[in-house]
Amino acid sequence: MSVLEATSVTKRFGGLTAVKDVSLVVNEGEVVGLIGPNGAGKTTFFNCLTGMETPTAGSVLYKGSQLPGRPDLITKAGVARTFQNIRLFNNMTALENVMVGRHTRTKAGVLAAVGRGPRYHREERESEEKARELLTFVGLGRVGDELAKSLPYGDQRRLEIARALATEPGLLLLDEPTAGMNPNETAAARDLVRAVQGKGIAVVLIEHDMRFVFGLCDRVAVLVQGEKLLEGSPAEVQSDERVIAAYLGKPTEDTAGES
Amino acid sequence: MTAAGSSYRRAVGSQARVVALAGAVLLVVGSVLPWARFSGFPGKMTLAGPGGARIGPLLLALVAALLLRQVPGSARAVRAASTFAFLITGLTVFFIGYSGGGADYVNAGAWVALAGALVYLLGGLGLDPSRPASSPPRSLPDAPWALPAEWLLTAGSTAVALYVFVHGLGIQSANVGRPNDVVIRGAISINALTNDGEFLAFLLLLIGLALVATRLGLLADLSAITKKHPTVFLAAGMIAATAFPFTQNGNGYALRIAASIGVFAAAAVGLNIVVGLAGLLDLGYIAFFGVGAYVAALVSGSVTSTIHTHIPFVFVIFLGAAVAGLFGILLGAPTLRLRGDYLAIVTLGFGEIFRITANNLDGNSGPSLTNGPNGVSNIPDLTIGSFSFGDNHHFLGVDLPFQANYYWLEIVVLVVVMTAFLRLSESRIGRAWVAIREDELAAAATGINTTRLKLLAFALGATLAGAAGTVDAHVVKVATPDSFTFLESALLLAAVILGGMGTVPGALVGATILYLIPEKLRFLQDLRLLVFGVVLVLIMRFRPEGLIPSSRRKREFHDDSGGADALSMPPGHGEHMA
Amino acid sequence: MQTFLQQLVNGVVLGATYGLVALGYTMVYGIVQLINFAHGEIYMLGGFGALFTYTVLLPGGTPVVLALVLMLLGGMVVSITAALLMERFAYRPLRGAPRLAPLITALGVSIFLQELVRNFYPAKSPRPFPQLVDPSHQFSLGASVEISAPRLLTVVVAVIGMVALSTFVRRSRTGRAMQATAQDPDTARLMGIDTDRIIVTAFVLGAALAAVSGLASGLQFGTVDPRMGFLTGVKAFTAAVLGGIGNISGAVLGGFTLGIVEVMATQYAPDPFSGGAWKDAWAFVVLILVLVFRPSGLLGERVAARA
Amino acid sequence: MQAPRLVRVAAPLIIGALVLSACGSKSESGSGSGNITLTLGVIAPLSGDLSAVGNGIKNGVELAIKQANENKTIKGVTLKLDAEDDTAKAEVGAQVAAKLVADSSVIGVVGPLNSSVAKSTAPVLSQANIASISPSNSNVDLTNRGVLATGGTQTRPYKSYFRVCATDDIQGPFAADYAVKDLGKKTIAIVHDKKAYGQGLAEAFAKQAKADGATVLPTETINPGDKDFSAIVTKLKAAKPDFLFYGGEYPEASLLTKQMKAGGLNIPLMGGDGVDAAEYIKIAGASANGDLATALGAPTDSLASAKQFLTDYKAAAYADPADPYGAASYDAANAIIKALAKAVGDGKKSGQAVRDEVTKEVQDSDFEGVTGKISFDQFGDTNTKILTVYSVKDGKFVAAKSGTFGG
Repeated sequence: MSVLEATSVTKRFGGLTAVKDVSLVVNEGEVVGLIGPNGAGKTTFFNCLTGMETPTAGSVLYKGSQLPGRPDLITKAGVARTFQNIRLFNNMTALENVMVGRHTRTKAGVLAAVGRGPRYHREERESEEKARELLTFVGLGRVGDELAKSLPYGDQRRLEIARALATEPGLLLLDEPTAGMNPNETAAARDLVRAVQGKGIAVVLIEHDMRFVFGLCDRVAVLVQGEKLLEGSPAEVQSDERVIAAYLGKPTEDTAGES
Repeated sequence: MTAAGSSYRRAVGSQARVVALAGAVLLVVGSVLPWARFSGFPGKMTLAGPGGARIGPLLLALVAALLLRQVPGSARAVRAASTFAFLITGLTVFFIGYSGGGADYVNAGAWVALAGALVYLLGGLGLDPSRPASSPPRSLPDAPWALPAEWLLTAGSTAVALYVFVHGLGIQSANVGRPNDVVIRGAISINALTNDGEFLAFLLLLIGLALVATRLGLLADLSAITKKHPTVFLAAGMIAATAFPFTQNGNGYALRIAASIGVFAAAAVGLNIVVGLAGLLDLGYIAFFGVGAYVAALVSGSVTSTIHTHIPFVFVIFLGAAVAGLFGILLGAPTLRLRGDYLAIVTLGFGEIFRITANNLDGNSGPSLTNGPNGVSNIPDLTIGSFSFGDNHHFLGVDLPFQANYYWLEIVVLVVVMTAFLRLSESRIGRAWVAIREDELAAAATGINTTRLKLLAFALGATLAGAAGTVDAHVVKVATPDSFTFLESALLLAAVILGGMGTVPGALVGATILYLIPEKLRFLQDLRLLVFGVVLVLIMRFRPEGLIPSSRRKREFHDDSGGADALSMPPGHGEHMA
Repeated sequence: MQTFLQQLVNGVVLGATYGLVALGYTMVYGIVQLINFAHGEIYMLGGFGALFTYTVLLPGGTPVVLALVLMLLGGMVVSITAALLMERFAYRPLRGAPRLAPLITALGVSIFLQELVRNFYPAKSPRPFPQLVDPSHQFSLGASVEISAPRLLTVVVAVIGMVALSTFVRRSRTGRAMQATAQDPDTARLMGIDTDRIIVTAFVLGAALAAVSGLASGLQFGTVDPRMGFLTGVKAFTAAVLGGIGNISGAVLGGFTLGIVEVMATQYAPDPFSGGAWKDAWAFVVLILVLVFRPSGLLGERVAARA
Repeated sequence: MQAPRLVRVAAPLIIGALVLSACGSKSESGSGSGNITLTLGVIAPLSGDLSAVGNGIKNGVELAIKQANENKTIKGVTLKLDAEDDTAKAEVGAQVAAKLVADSSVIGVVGPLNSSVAKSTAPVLSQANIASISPSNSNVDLTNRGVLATGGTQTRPYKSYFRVCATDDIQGPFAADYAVKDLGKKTIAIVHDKKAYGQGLAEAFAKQAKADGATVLPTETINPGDKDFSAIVTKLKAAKPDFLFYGGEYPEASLLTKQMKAGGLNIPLMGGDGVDAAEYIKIAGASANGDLATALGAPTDSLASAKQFLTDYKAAAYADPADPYGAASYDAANAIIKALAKAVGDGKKSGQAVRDEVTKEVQDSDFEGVTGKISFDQFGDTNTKILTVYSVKDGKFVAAKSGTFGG
């Protein structure tokens, strides 16, 4: 069964067509890579999927039903994301960041928060436990009480993933999860994505590090100038001449450092 | 600091400690000798032994003892102590001379102390001012006595705070006697000026001691300890607040001021939800307060009300809160998607629209509702059941003027508002607000309905303001449009920012200071607003993060001074969401 | 119709002052994102500076035109000095501080300046201002629509000020540096622009225009008082936001719009919500409506994300 | 190692705090020469925009106290002044009123200036039964005079509140009679500043003017602090009035008359005592000629006592002028001083007894003050209802007619 079914998504800004007629299907438990040169419209496509931009045309189905048009509702429906330039709540602790992710999965309103009945305490305790679990899961178990902004870069990326996971998504969209990472961190990120996959969560990731993409993804789609050029297994994409011509044209290793 | 400063330090060099210690000893000696040659200066200035303003320099001189043992931060603490010791000594000597009528009236002790203070200051300035590496808060060792000691410290700190407040408040009303006493004062030499001089000395001593404590890390230690025992802290605070009227000997004025501070603080805490937590700049907050006040006034049974109804106050407080909240929603719903400063001007506009409307709904230039500029006056005293808030009481041998009733009511409202704030800020809702303040787009992507939550903050702030307003109407006894001007909104905002955004103690301290400064500057008469303006500028200059910043924000500002504030447009703050 | 045209003229005159003062708000805001609430006081100081120049410095019998020029210079000196001191000692130390801190500083400076003038400029009531331009001299604009000489002067100097400013910003090197700083201060700094100097320039230009406005106001009304800056300041800030804060033409357009709305509300708003008592409420209602439908003001651009 | 350090550092501070608390209390330092000191309070705006007017009130009272002390008007009592700044705000007014109540030596209060402030000070002062006499509150609500217009029965809301000035419902109609009957004006425009004073006065004027048969145009309003009244002038011009009554104060009135005349609407402006100020003419210049203002009492220069007051005031070299309420405040203070003298004569010297007695004696006041006869009716209003119309001639207010409304 497909988790995500994007059909003919198009996004135009004035005269510029950033995404043109892109379709993408993601199946349960799959990791799909989205590659393409800078400006190919990958992030815009992500934005269309998560409600940050309204697609000019096309439809997006999540587990068979139409996604709502607002970011918070989309997250609630089960699609979570991270950002290319990390967007954490800098002046909150790591734990609080993840707990914010629990927002859609918890209910306590103003009255409950002020009244603080047993149900509130239970929910709060569960939120915290869950958040701590997630921090441990991404390998940040010991930094829960530190401010997000004071974490090292790699940890910030993980924290963002933990926050996204806290929303209990069925599909996780990662926008360049290894940007700016050293080889060790990249390896850890790969393990993390695998672990996420292991939880039965489908992942779509935008990435420039080809080794990372081809080593990890079940399928890879190539976007060039807003259009989907090709989709297939890593091997197929790697060997496709059009891809090499339009995009790669140089050894894959060198692109790792791009951000 | 400056080049001159560092070259001075180099010149004084290692002698600084010795100089400072010598000055301190001289100052101690001076402070126990007589200072004035005439009676009448407050605080027994003529007797041997410290009293009144002399205690300040003495205490600050004792701080120099820190130099004997190297304690982290001691150099900076002594610098602060010596500075303030000099200021207080100088000021007091000036006031003695001024009120006595010349330098002849200043006794030897004062001159010795002044010389000592000067030497102390010169030594203090020569000390190395570099900031020690910050260490985590210290705590008491694991011992059986540690827990009771921590409780004692927690409760004691609130008691000291109450004492400081009472003492400070009492200084200027020194000529306020007990209502039924015969007041006989032959020589009226206790003129206003000496009282004000004493108050200034007291204020300087407070600031000096606070600086010393901060620089030694004592405040951080203390706050860490009190945080460990929130219940004890709260209980002590409650007892102190409740006990306050009993310390005033029937002085209605002090209670009236304290009640007003309470109203102001409650409104400030409410505004803190909007500005401090959710990051929405509201320049028209007083309007919601005004809505509450008008609602209460109109249904108070006042003869000047256009609605001849009397609703019991227990309901009115909710009614006022609800109506104010409704206005909050009405204004917020269409405008909350605006960017920070645009929202600020819209709220400013709304505040003005409210004032103008209240001023016009008098049947002449609009429908008849508010009595226009005359306002709703003759608001009767509150009664709850058979208890009238307008009656004086006598309890446990202490006169409790009727203002005490309102004071206690205000404490209840304040506690409710504070509880709401504290509990909300540590809840799912509060985290969502801070998330929105930090990064609205990311908050939305994390599943937060930003529009709804912003509206919630806005409406909730309005609701709390409305509740505070209903009480205020009965305290002031009249609701007029003049009380709800832009300046009032600005002052509330100033209270929040001055105290420290996003914290309850911050709002309390900010409200108290903003209320007491003009009150205590009365002796300046026409110059007091001028000085008030300067004080605002100075506080912001030296404590831009507020007097009691939340621990997060403080770190944030001092970590990297170039860093953007949470409210200074985080990335994507201006992006509109579909 | 005649009344309508006359009111339109009234609105334009009123709006000219708002617009001119709004330019100072918009420029400073555009560059440092600071709502300088004390800018209204700079306008007030301009008026007092001009008055002081006339009553104390100028010998009697100075030719009118010369007197006006010298008064303008006097006003500018006072305004600019105040703005420079304010920038240097109140705002500059707060750069990088939490953003709301300067707002409170601005409030403090505003109170301080008002009280300073009120207490130390002799005589504590509105101060009569010399009527160098005869207010009873009317220019007819056809069909018995009239404008008095000082009012016409207000509009003329306002227009000249606005045109001069926008030319400066668009054409001069410094002006372009200002635009660059407004767009992206960090990049501007990297490109070798001295942003401190640019900020000072913005304060100085704003103060100069405010002084022009202060003098014009003195001539028009025949009085200056320490409180005149506060109300005008709030209105001018409103005008700047209405037009799209940070946008120079927007400030001007916002000023005129606000002036005309106020005047028309006085005359034409439906009873009982008409008249002077309601005009400010209408002004703010229009502001709120404009912002609801155009969240960045009349000429404001969609503000780009600033990372 | 951590804890001892903490203790060591904290110890001196804690000991210090204890010492501080031990020494904090103060003792009275009276030498007791047998003379008791009682206090006369003033509540007025002493800072802010209205400080000049407020200081005029304070100075008037100070002068009265000085003379009483010099002349030993009250045997065995030295009077002192406690002037409190209400900043023209109701909120602050209630506070300083409580402050004065708490000081047991305060036996009476002069003030406040603003009616809105009085509405919050009067309840507090009345509760302690401290006599308060305002030199300037003209709002009808304060003595519940408003019900008279609707035929109701007047009751007194504040038992110890008095005032020595005429209320709006007397001053306004007096002005209206003059405009319609004496000047024969037919079409009258009304403008006010939408403040309690201005509106109250303007409404009372309009009502009487209609009763006198004049056509009264729909009321126009302006905002205090505004300077550009061209829109109002244009609007009024279309209706062609021959007279304008302005309810409000001189800063706006002077600009209004100037802009009106420059805008081609050449009719006289009339105002109440808020317009009766030298500044009005200074700002309005030649435009002020022919404008009118009413003020309480007979013309100042017609009374010898008033002349004496002005001379004394001048001799005291105060920074702020006696105008507009210095003389009335002087009278108010003297009413309290005379009452206190009687109370002290009856042996009442302290505590609540002296307050009660002073209030009672103030109620029975009957003497010639510098603004006219000082006596109060049972509601605390002055019995003196003499008013004077002044008109501007050659840059000066000149008395045109004195009288009382209805008389």
